[in-house]
Amino acid sequence: MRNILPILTVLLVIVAVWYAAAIKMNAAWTYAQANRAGTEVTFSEVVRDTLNQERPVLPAPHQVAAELWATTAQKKITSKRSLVFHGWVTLSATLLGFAIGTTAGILLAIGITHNRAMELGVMPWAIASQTIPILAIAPMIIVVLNSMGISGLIPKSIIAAYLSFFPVAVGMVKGLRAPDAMQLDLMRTYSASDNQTFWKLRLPSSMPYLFASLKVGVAASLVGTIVAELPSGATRGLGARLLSGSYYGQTVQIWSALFAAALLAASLVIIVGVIEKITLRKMGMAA
Amino acid sequence: MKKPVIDASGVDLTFQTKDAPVHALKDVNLQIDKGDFVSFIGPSGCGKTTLLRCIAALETPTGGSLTVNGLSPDEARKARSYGYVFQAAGLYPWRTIEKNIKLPLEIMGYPKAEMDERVKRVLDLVDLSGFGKKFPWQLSGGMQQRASIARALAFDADILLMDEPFGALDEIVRDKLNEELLKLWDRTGKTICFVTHSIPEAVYLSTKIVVMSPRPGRITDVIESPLPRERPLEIRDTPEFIEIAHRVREGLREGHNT
Amino acid sequence: MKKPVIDASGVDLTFQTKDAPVHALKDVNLQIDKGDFVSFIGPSGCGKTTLLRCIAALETPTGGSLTVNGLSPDEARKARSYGYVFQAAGLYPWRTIEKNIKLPLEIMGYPKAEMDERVKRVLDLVDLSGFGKKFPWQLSGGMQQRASIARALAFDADILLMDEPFGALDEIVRDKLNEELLKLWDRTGKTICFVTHSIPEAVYLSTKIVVMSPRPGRITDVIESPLPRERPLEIRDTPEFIEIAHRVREGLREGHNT
Amino acid sequence: MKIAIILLVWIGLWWLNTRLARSTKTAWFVPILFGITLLLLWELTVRLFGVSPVILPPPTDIALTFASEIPTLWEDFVQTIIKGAFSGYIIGCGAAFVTAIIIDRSPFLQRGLLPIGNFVAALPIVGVAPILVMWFGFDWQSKAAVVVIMVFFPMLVNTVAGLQASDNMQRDLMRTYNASYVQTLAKLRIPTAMPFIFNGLKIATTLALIGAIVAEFFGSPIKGMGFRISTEVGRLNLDMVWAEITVAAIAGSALYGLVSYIEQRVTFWHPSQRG
Amino acid sequence: ADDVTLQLKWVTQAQFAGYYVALENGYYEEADLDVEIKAGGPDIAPVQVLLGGGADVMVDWMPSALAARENGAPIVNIAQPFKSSGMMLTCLKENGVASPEDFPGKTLGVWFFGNEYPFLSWMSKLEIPTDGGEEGVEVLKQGFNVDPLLQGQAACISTMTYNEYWQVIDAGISEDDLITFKYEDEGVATLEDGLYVLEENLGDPAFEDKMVRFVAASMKGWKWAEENPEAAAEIVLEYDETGAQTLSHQVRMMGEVAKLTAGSNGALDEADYTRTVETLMGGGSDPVITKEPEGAWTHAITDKALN
Ligand SMILES: Nc1ncnc2c1ncn2[C@@H]1O[C@H](COP(=O)(O)OP(=O)(O)OP(=O)(O)O)[C@@H](O)[C@H]1O
Ligand SMILES: Nc1ncnc2c1ncn2[C@@H]1O[C@H](COP(=O)(O)OP(=O)(O)OP(=O)(O)O)[C@@H](O)[C@H]1O
Ligand SMILES: Cc1ncc(C[n+]2csc(CCO)c2C)c(N)n1
Ligand SMILES: [Mg+2]
Ligand SMILES: [Mg+2]
Repeated sequence: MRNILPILTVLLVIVAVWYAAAIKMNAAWTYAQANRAGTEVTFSEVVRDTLNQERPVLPAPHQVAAELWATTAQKKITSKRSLVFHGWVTLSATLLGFAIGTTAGILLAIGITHNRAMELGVMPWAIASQTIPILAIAPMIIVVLNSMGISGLIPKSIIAAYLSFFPVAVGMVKGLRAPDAMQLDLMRTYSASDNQTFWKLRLPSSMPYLFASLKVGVAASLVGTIVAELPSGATRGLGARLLSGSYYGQTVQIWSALFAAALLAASLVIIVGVIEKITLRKMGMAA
Repeated sequence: MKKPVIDASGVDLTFQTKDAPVHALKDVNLQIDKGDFVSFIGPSGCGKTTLLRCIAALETPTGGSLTVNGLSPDEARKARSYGYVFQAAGLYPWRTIEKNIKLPLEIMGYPKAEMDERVKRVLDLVDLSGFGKKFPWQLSGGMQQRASIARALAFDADILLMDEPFGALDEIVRDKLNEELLKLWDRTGKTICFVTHSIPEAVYLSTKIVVMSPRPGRITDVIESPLPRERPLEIRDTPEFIEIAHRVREGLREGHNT
Repeated sequence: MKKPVIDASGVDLTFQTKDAPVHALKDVNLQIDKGDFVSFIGPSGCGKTTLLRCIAALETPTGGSLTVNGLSPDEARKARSYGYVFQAAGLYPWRTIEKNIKLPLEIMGYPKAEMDERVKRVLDLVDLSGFGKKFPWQLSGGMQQRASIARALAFDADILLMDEPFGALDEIVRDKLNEELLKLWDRTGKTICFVTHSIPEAVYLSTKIVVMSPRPGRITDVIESPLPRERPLEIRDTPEFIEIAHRVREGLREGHNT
Repeated sequence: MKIAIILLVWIGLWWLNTRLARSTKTAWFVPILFGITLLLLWELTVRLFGVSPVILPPPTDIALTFASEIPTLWEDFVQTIIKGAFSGYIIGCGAAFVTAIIIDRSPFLQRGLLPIGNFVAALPIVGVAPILVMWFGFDWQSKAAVVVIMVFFPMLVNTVAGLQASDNMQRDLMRTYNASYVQTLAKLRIPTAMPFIFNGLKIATTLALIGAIVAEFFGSPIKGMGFRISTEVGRLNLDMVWAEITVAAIAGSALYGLVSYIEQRVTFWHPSQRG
Repeated sequence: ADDVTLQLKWVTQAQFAGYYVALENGYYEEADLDVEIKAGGPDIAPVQVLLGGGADVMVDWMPSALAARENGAPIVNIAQPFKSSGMMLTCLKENGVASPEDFPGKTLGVWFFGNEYPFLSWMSKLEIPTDGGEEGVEVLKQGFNVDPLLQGQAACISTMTYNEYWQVIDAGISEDDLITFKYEDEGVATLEDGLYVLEENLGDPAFEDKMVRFVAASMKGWKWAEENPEAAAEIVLEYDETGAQTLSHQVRMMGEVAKLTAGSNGALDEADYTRTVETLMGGGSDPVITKEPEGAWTHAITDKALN
């Protein structure tokens, strides 16, 4: 809780800078308009206008807040204009993708720690796979999956999974290799099987690493879903909302969708953090 | 004549490293009988740990022969003949003390009831009853070390390998644990191999003291202790004790100078 | 009467932790004169390290008064009066041994030529000439520890604070370093505060042995050693030595039982 | 039948790879063979099942296009990677490093900035990109700006963590020498921060590439890898699209490799680098 | 009922009102069709979806359809609800563009992703190079909206009469400040929204029959939409899942779209087709298509559907 004050202070500064930037960036338009209309504007008129434009270059914080409020609290959550509705669409694909990505990442990590050919062969390609611009291939993936008769939630989830499997795999490989030589030797003196070593030593000691990468993974998964929502016929979800805001130059709508997405990401990370705390405490690893 | 429990002859071990090979053990010959308490002493890096690891089949000698109970070390390991206590306690931090001690029992598939019974017994033995539900980091270093000994005692290994188990403890605690260890050895008749840096500790505990010297690690002296099995702490002030200690010190010093 | 170098009276230190406050030092009174060699001995957790850290201004006592050379510890620190040797060698792994030893000299702004000269001298002193260009991890534990001592000796601090510097070494190496340390102390006339777990080591080295007991940490006994400054290793077999050792052991045991 | 052939090829090459992995002499070939396996399976699948080249072109086509379009690929590479990604990477990582050093002295700022930093880092880049294109124009500057935003926070978080990585004893040692803040920073904290900093730099390499390419989807001059990809998808020249993706993957892996190599040289002392 | 999947070229808006009206008013149902409409998006290539089997029929512009056909994607125009082109270049007068002669040296915003062909043809007809320089124009790949014009990053941008143009107006710029160049007026118009299917499917009488019914129902939808712009806009809004569209914008869009569909009964006018092909082939050194397409359209469907 001692973090509240610093965070508030920083937030306050950000909001102040934001307002200043909004005035500065939107002023050009106000002046240009006045110019076209052939009128003079005073500074206070400029300020009032820049903070309330319909299509600002940078919307003012209160505009974004009002839009957020209007599209969450004041709309039925089943309405297409409700951010809760779109958030839920995005969230469900994110969670499914996260589940797929985590499973794949863990399995890959297990494979890598148990099979040298996999370690040598797969790892460089896994790294290369992450340098491919996902936004470029997302539409193709969706088309290919569509042609295989898969549509709806799953193509989005697969792209989400593609982005989240990597951090999970990397963290998990580190985690499964975390036991030191002595801990492993202990298992050998018991003549423990590979299986026993895995369940009783490698898996528990990988937990802190796993959770650290799950936090990265869940955020990546959300990004993946949003990316996948951009071209996928841009229908529902926060990504579609971002894009449609973008077609019509609705900056306020873009920013509010953006904030909704960031809030969603932050909540997901916090939830993973809470699960981490509980698990590690149960395991006696959170001192 | 009865067969030795551990029989090393001409054991040699060279580690292949990136730069130069390290000759860690050279022509090690040693017989250890059932019920012996053998201490290994020698300067840092002389191969004490390596030798213990060879016995436990954690390393494979590159030469010579080594048998344990007439089997190869690896077969003996598969027969679960070893209890190994490492220099650091090495408890698993995510398990309570109780569950740490249960670990080998789970792996070896003991029935539930017997597990509980054994855990209780060894916790008593190392004076840790009441701490079973604590996590390792809630205990002091000395208590952790005792828990790790309890873990090695929980199952019926007839050979106990201990690598500087008391290195991190202060003298008083160490004395107490030394006494306890002797009692335990007396009661169970286990064969114990014990690595230490402390001359008095080696002399106080052992029936046989193996002095080693480095580069390459080899045995320079094996001293059979004439001390009785029953050893009060005060025995350390007797002339016999001092004499053996002197001989060990001389052996060690020689090793240092070569 | 000459003023003591370190003068503690009624020093008290309580750590505020999340659960309960830890009373680490209670009413510590101690005078250390210039040129004293003072050993601190006591069970784990009794506050030895804490006391040393207070002297070096790494902790601030919560009560009592503590002066060093008549100054506050922090002023003394700013006057660069301390050489501190930690229990672990604590060398910076990205610097060679030579550069590690140079570190305090760089910070204190010694001229280049003098730096080189001093590095050479202290490397010689701790018997590490020829290892200057190696990185810490390429040296054995004992060598690292010696390098860390060399680092503390490279500049002209008149107070040397050593926290279990030889804890990780084997007896022979330890003996040798003990001898060297005594010689160095004799030659330089530095004031040395030395924490150890080993009774013989404390007795062998010190002019004054401070016995501490835990919870809350306090001084239970201060033993002035009658041994001469000149101490061959054999002094450890003399009756005076054994007697002092006995007194220390008794003091320690008492601490353990309370 | 077709599936059986593909499976057979796969199992065969996998078996070979497992054999190769056993010996250190042949180990270097394992990742290459793995890649060849993937490409072979891809080629086989496309050819055997007659997948339309408009959906997924076979690797051989991609290779041919790659070879014949090198001037275009090079022009796009310069525009996107060198101008956009690289400058953004340098500015972003540099700014993050400087910021880390500044807030390092203030626990207050750290406690305030880092959670917010994590929040901002969670902002989906795709949402920020159109805004930055609006702000910084069409050319590479807006791409660099996107990259700056993408790499800034991961780098900041890592550097801050790194600056705190020196242990108490190491810092106490500096105190006993009465070392100044700058001395402690230069001689202790930045060296100990290096492994963390490189971790951040490595994460940032892949982010930089993705950011620069993605930002081009939201407006660009008529060159650049992102431009080419989106345009050629529209023209159904999928082989060109995959050629660009190949360039991205090669550039990304190379950059990653380069950073790893420098990391090895700089943090040679760290246990993770000593093997 | 027979299933039909329609892939649109762009997001749900009044540009596609006919299909949504046909769906909402049950014309498809009456024709015993079960129609699914898939919205498009900026990176969805409808041809790819069609070839991948994700749709039976698509809405596309003829230039990109013909280019795809030349690229080996065998697609055929079966109906052409849009008679005239709505594409134009919109410039701010203050940027000093009064006629195409003023283009050289200016920056122009152009849509890519297969929509650039009409522009490229026009420029090559004007003999203006498109790679910057004194003589040529600087081309920007325009994003999703009209910002480049408002922000002063381009002198002119591409707009549709029914959509982006009005966004410029909505942003507060009066029509007097703007100057527009319609492709129709410049003589470089190409056919826009048409219905395309895979050539191989046309051989299948069942499929052909399905398309006949589909085109008939769709045209019924279009004609209804032309007559009831407000109701049609409301239907479109109903189907917009993003919830981002506004009624007033869609009503206005419907009004403009109606002008483009007005002259068409759904059958492709051969003259329009020929003009489009000529425009695309006339592209100087770098024509969009290099040879006269064959079999790129058919009246088979519309002949049956409309009689
Ligand atoms: N895995 C290994 N690879 C290479 N060299 C090794 C390895 N393990 C040990 N060594 C080397 O073998 C020698 C013997 O090491 P060992 O650990 O057995 O010594 P030790 O007697 O136990 O020393 P200490 O008292 O310090 O524990 C040392 O020189 C050491 O550096
Ligand atoms: N920073 C701290 N915060 C809270 N408690 C502390 C802190 N430092 C030390 N303590 C506690 O103060 C007491 C004294 O610790 P100190 O390290 O001085 O013991 P010591 O005598 O050096 O023990 P050892 O022989 O194990 O090194 C211990 O109970 C320890 O847990
Ligand atoms: C990235 C992008 N690509 C193409 C178009 C062009 N486009 C396709 S359908 C249609 C009618 C919409 O109003 C238009 C203009 C665009 N706008 N944005
Ligand atoms: Mg050892
Ligand atoms: Mg201490």
